[in-house]
Amino acid sequence: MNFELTEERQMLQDSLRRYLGDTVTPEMLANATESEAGHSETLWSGLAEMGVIGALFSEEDGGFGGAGFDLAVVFEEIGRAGAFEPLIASGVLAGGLLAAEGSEAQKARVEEVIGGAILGFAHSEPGARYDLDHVETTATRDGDGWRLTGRKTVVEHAGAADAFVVSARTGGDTADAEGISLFLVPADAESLAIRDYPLNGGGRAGEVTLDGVTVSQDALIGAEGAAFPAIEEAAARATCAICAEALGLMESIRGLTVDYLKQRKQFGQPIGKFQALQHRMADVLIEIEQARSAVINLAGHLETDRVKRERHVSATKNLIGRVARLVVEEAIQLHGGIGMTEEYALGHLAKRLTMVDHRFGDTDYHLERFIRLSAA
Amino acid sequence: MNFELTEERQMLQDSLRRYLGDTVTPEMLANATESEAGHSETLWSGLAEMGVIGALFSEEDGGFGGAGFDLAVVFEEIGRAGAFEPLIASGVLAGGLLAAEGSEAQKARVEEVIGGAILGFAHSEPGARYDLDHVETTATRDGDGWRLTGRKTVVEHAGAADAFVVSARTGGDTADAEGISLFLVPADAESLAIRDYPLNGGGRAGEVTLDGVTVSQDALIGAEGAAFPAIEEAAARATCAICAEALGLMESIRGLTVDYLKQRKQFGQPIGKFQALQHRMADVLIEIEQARSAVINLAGHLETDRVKRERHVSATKNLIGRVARLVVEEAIQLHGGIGMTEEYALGHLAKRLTMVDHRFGDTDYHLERFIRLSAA
Amino acid sequence: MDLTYTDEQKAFREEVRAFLNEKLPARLSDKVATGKRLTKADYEEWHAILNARGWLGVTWPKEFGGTGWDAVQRHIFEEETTRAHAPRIVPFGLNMLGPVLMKYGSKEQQDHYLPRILNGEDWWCQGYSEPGAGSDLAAVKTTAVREGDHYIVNGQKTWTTLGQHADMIFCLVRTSKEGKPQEGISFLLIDMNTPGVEVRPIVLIDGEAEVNEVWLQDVKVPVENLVGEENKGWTYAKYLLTHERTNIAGVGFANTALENLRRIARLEKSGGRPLIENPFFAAKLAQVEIDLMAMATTNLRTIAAAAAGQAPGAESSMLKIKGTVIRQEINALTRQAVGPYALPFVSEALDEGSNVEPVGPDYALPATQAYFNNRKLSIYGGSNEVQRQIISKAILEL
Amino acid sequence: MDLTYTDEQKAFREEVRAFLNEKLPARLSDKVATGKRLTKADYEEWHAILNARGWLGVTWPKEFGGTGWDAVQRHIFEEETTRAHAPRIVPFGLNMLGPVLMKYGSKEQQDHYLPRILNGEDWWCQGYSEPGAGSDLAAVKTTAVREGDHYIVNGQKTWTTLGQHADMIFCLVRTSKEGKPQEGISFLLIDMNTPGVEVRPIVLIDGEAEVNEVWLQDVKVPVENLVGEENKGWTYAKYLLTHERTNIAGVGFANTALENLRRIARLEKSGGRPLIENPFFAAKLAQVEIDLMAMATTNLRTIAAAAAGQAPGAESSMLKIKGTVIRQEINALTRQAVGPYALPFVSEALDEGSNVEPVGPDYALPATQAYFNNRKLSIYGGSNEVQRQIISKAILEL
Repeated sequence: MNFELTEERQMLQDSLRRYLGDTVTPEMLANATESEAGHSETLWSGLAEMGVIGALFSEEDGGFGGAGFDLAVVFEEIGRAGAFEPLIASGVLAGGLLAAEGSEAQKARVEEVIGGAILGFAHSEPGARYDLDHVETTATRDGDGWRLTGRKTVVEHAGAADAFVVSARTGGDTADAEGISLFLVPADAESLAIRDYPLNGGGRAGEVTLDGVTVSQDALIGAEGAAFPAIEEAAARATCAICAEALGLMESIRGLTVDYLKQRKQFGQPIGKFQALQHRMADVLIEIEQARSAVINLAGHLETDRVKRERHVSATKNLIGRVARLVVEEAIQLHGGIGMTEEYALGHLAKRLTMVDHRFGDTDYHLERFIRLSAA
Repeated sequence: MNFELTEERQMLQDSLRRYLGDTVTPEMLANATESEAGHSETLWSGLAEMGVIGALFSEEDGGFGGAGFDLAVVFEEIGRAGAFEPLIASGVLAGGLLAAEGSEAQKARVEEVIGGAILGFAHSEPGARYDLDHVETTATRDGDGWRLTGRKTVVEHAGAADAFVVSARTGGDTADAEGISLFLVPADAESLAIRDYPLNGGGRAGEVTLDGVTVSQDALIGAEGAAFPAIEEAAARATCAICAEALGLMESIRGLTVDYLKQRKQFGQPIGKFQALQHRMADVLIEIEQARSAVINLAGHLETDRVKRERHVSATKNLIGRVARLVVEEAIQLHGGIGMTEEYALGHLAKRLTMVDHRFGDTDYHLERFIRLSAA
Repeated sequence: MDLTYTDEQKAFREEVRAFLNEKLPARLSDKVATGKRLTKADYEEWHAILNARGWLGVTWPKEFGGTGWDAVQRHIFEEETTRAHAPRIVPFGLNMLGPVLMKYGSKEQQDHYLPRILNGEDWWCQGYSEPGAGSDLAAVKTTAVREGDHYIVNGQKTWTTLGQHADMIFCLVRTSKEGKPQEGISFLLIDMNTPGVEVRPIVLIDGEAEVNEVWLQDVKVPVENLVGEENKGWTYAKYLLTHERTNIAGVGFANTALENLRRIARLEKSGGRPLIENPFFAAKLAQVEIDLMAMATTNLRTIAAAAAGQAPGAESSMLKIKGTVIRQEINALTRQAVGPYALPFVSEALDEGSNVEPVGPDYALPATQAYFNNRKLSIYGGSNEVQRQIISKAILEL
Repeated sequence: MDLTYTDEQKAFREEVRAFLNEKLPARLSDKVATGKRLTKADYEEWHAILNARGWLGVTWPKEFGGTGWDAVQRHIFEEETTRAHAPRIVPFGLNMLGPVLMKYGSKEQQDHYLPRILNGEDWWCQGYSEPGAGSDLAAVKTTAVREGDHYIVNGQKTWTTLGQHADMIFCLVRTSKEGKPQEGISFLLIDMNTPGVEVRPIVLIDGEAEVNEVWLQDVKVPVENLVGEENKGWTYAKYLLTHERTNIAGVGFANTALENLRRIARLEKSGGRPLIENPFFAAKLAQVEIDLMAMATTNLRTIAAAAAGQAPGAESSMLKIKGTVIRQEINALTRQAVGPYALPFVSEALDEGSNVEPVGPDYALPATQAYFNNRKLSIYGGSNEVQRQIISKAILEL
């Protein structure tokens, strides 16, 4: 039993924290959302150069990490900075699926991803809500290749992606785990349309419409109709990432709030001297420590068998969702009016932390799933 | 719209509050639970003489009240005093059922009840939990009469009752609403056994076993197999009573706690000067006001159509359950160690208030039921 | 005890309902119902319609052109207008300044300003809060120095809601530094078109610019714009704050928000079933509905007491806290209900006549915005912490 | 980062498990598992079994006859003993007085008392709290006046857990009224058989007499029973209080209580189905389990830091609060689970060998009692309010 970071991870954490602390500013984040890319190209190439994207992949896949605790270290720092680079979309999801399931030729793309090329994961669909097996998009045989038709929704960083890993049904019914296949589709493929837009909490996403997009046989990733287990595992890793990101956001929000309690005076004294506020802040702190432990639990169980892993996925995402709401609401309340403004640093962090509950399944979704998995 | 008590009810409230305030002592309550009767015979005859039992019945049934707000007034005061006389068992339930469904001959018993005779309502069974339609006890034809076999559980004031209103199945399956009948059975009937015992929160109850108890045809109350609607309505009235009782308990607990906060000194000042405790007590107060409104809602809707009435039954019982837990736990916590002792007045009130959630359906039971009734 | 309305009250409700049926433009109620942005013209249009019927001065006595309604009538009007998705009445002139002028204003001020509030000539905004003061309103730093027939005003106000539309602002200003902070405050009416007045929008976390900073630099204000006496402004300010607000609990808003949530939860699917049938979601929905049922009665109890002439006390603090907690919980559930579609932020889709389509259902962005925006409910109008303090002192006597 | 135990630690766990399998009497574990009353003899029996193996002085170094275990070993031992439903080790001699004597006691005191704690000759109890003092321990009023070779002690102690079984009590007494309240306190060991010592039971709301008042009237205590120096008792008292407690989070107890709750929820039926399948109940159960999973890791993080030699800080305050909240929530759910059978109070059924049957399932009364009894968790050992104060000062620096 050991809760210390390895020397390598400690170095990664230190240098990443330093780099993001030096680089990320509120203006940079605001501009990034407004930019065509929907993220900061400066920051992205900086992260790629530092090897941060590589830290999301195992050595065998050309990276130098890839374990749960690597994700935890990277994303806690990303969260602390309030950044929203395509690390999850390109690195954990699309890149991770290529690394796990791709042919030798497809795996070559992983190296590009590690170098900073951006892939998107076009999976979620209208009506799917958070169900990973809800795929209506179809892929039908078309000569030697495939023909993809369907609509993908809230595809993060769609506008910046060179290509997409697209899920489509080659068999089974809408909500079957069986029958889902993955395809690598260039973003500029004919009959593929993207409507892109900004997101609450920063960054951009897009609606991706496939209106009979044709791809060749070698676009298929992994075995036909058998992609669900890989998708679920990639989503588990993405959930670990976003939970660690949430933890980082909580830490920054906690820092801002405690500072504010010390500086802000009302009725003649710092408001941090008011006992009612002290006790509430103490409760917030306790819950953030719970969140930290929950992230450790998930990171430490990403590489175990499916039921155990997914039980931790749902336990951690549920706890993070509850703590996030408490942290956001208490931080804004303890700040008062200033905490409601877009200009003050809290605004962006609070919105981003709130939006964590709308990604990869919310608090209730995972509570229900945890119960189901526990009964199994 | 009017939230003032009528003059009669105001007088009832005043005199009842005065009487109970003068009469009830902690010793009296402790002795009552230990006594064979399981309640205070002094108090009971005093209440009967004051006409308090009569206030639970309409004029047409020989009383002088019987509406929801009459129950609310009486039971709020009972709760305030922490008393546990057989008002619900004998007055609201058994007596109420006789008044509503009984033959002319049976209705004569209502007058005795108003005068202080005690009837029990032997309805709940092991395995029923809070379901009113779960009746396994059977009544089979036996010559001109009936033969009752089954087991009734936690029958309140069983040891003190002269007779029981007993529910038994004359048709249908265990959890059917149809097929339940009511019988008036003397407590000393042959083959009827009572094991009686004290209750958490004061008073006594008993396990009532009917091992082939024979009763004559005129023991049947109301129409054969059609008793469920009357049972449900009686339970609605009992729920109103116990919710009002809970409100009275909350008020007494609030009074004790606020007094304690003012008197108790720690670290050199009254603990009521600590802001964290002030804010928590303010929240408790707000919730008690919610409880008061919930009791008014239920009392004001007892005489409406079934779905509306039952929706209020479940809404109010749910809210009372949640507030009761908050009030009990905060009161004990704000008191500290002294709040944990049987000797101090809080102990009895806190236990009695806690036990409200175990009578007539708990917080979750009624939440689920409220949802079902709302969808209907 | 009687939970039903009198026949007169029922008839009044029918009258209000008929009026709304006939006069509330569908264009406006659609915008309110779907969470679209309301323009200044929208509010003015609705005010004019109400004024034409004599129903704009809801809280005003008849002698000043108001309705003369009692607390129960005001409550019924509030219930019906929110249920019909009418725009809210902008409160700064009508519910805040109006009562102050009626009680403390000069005859000239009353004759001049009150009709202009009703007929829409003046749009008022509020100059109470200052940067860094929060709920400590007595910490007024903005100064007004008398020079001949004018005050010269310098300072800064903040959280001025809809100040961007305003012609006039009522301000707390410091006219003396002697004695306690409360003793040197005056209540001044300032024309927003005076040189030196500058309005700067504050964008809130919902992305909207509903509130503003108002900068005052050497602003010349005629002395006749002083309300009441110099240095007595704190009295008027407190009167304004404690002036009975029929709607502090926000029951009407909560009911409408709950109805909207139910509609969304019937439309959204979770695991193939309507979200409203999901037991976890249904439990939270039922819980908040049960809380609201009780609070609505607490609110009616207070209203009935007010109609019977009892002064509202710290009960309004209880209603403020519980009311905001309930509304915020409904907002949180609504945000939860829209699922992944809480993410897209397509602000243009909220403008009337925009040809930008929302991403996902059209109720999604307003749901998210309402969640963020209504965090303010527990902060403004005396934060919930200040209200707990009031309860602790006034009711619990701790 | 590594969440798994080392091979040595796994082997140690197996060793503990094997020992419990072989040596823990089924009679005792049955009583613990079913919530029956434990007698003094039961505790003594279990202490003796542990002592025979050298495992009674869990927190003691080897030189004093203890195990010399590190924090992780103690944690494993705790996990396994609670899982096996072993009686708890009575902590007053072993975890409280023992460490104080080792650090501040004289050689004579160590040689005399420490072996007697291990071999069961002395049953110790605690004389810290006084009536009306609560968490303010420095408010000691009990006086000890030196007269020749003795102190004459007068005063009253309260909340003395299991004092009815005790032979000895360690007391905070006031030996000086000079200076700050903390400066006149001494730490005294008192034989309970001395004339003037009287123990009166306090019945708690669960109906049990677990705690006592101890009255001290002109009690003659030999001066050699003073620990350390006169008027320095506050230092020793604080050492005792802040002395690392491996089990402040109560993870083992929480796990056992959760297992018991699950068992009950599988047996109880609600609407014809096992209660555990009711989504409302399942949601609460899952929620507390998820909280416990996280807290168990927080606890391990603290233990790992302790094993690595880091001093535990205000983290123990966080564990105290979260640990008690979780255990109390499990207790509340268990009370809820037993339904109407929370009502019967058939106390005799809890005595071993009693021929009185419980009403309803045998787990019902212990469930209700545990709910009431464990309200103490957030009160004693420094109330949760005091812990929040510590967090606010020590970690948040507010």
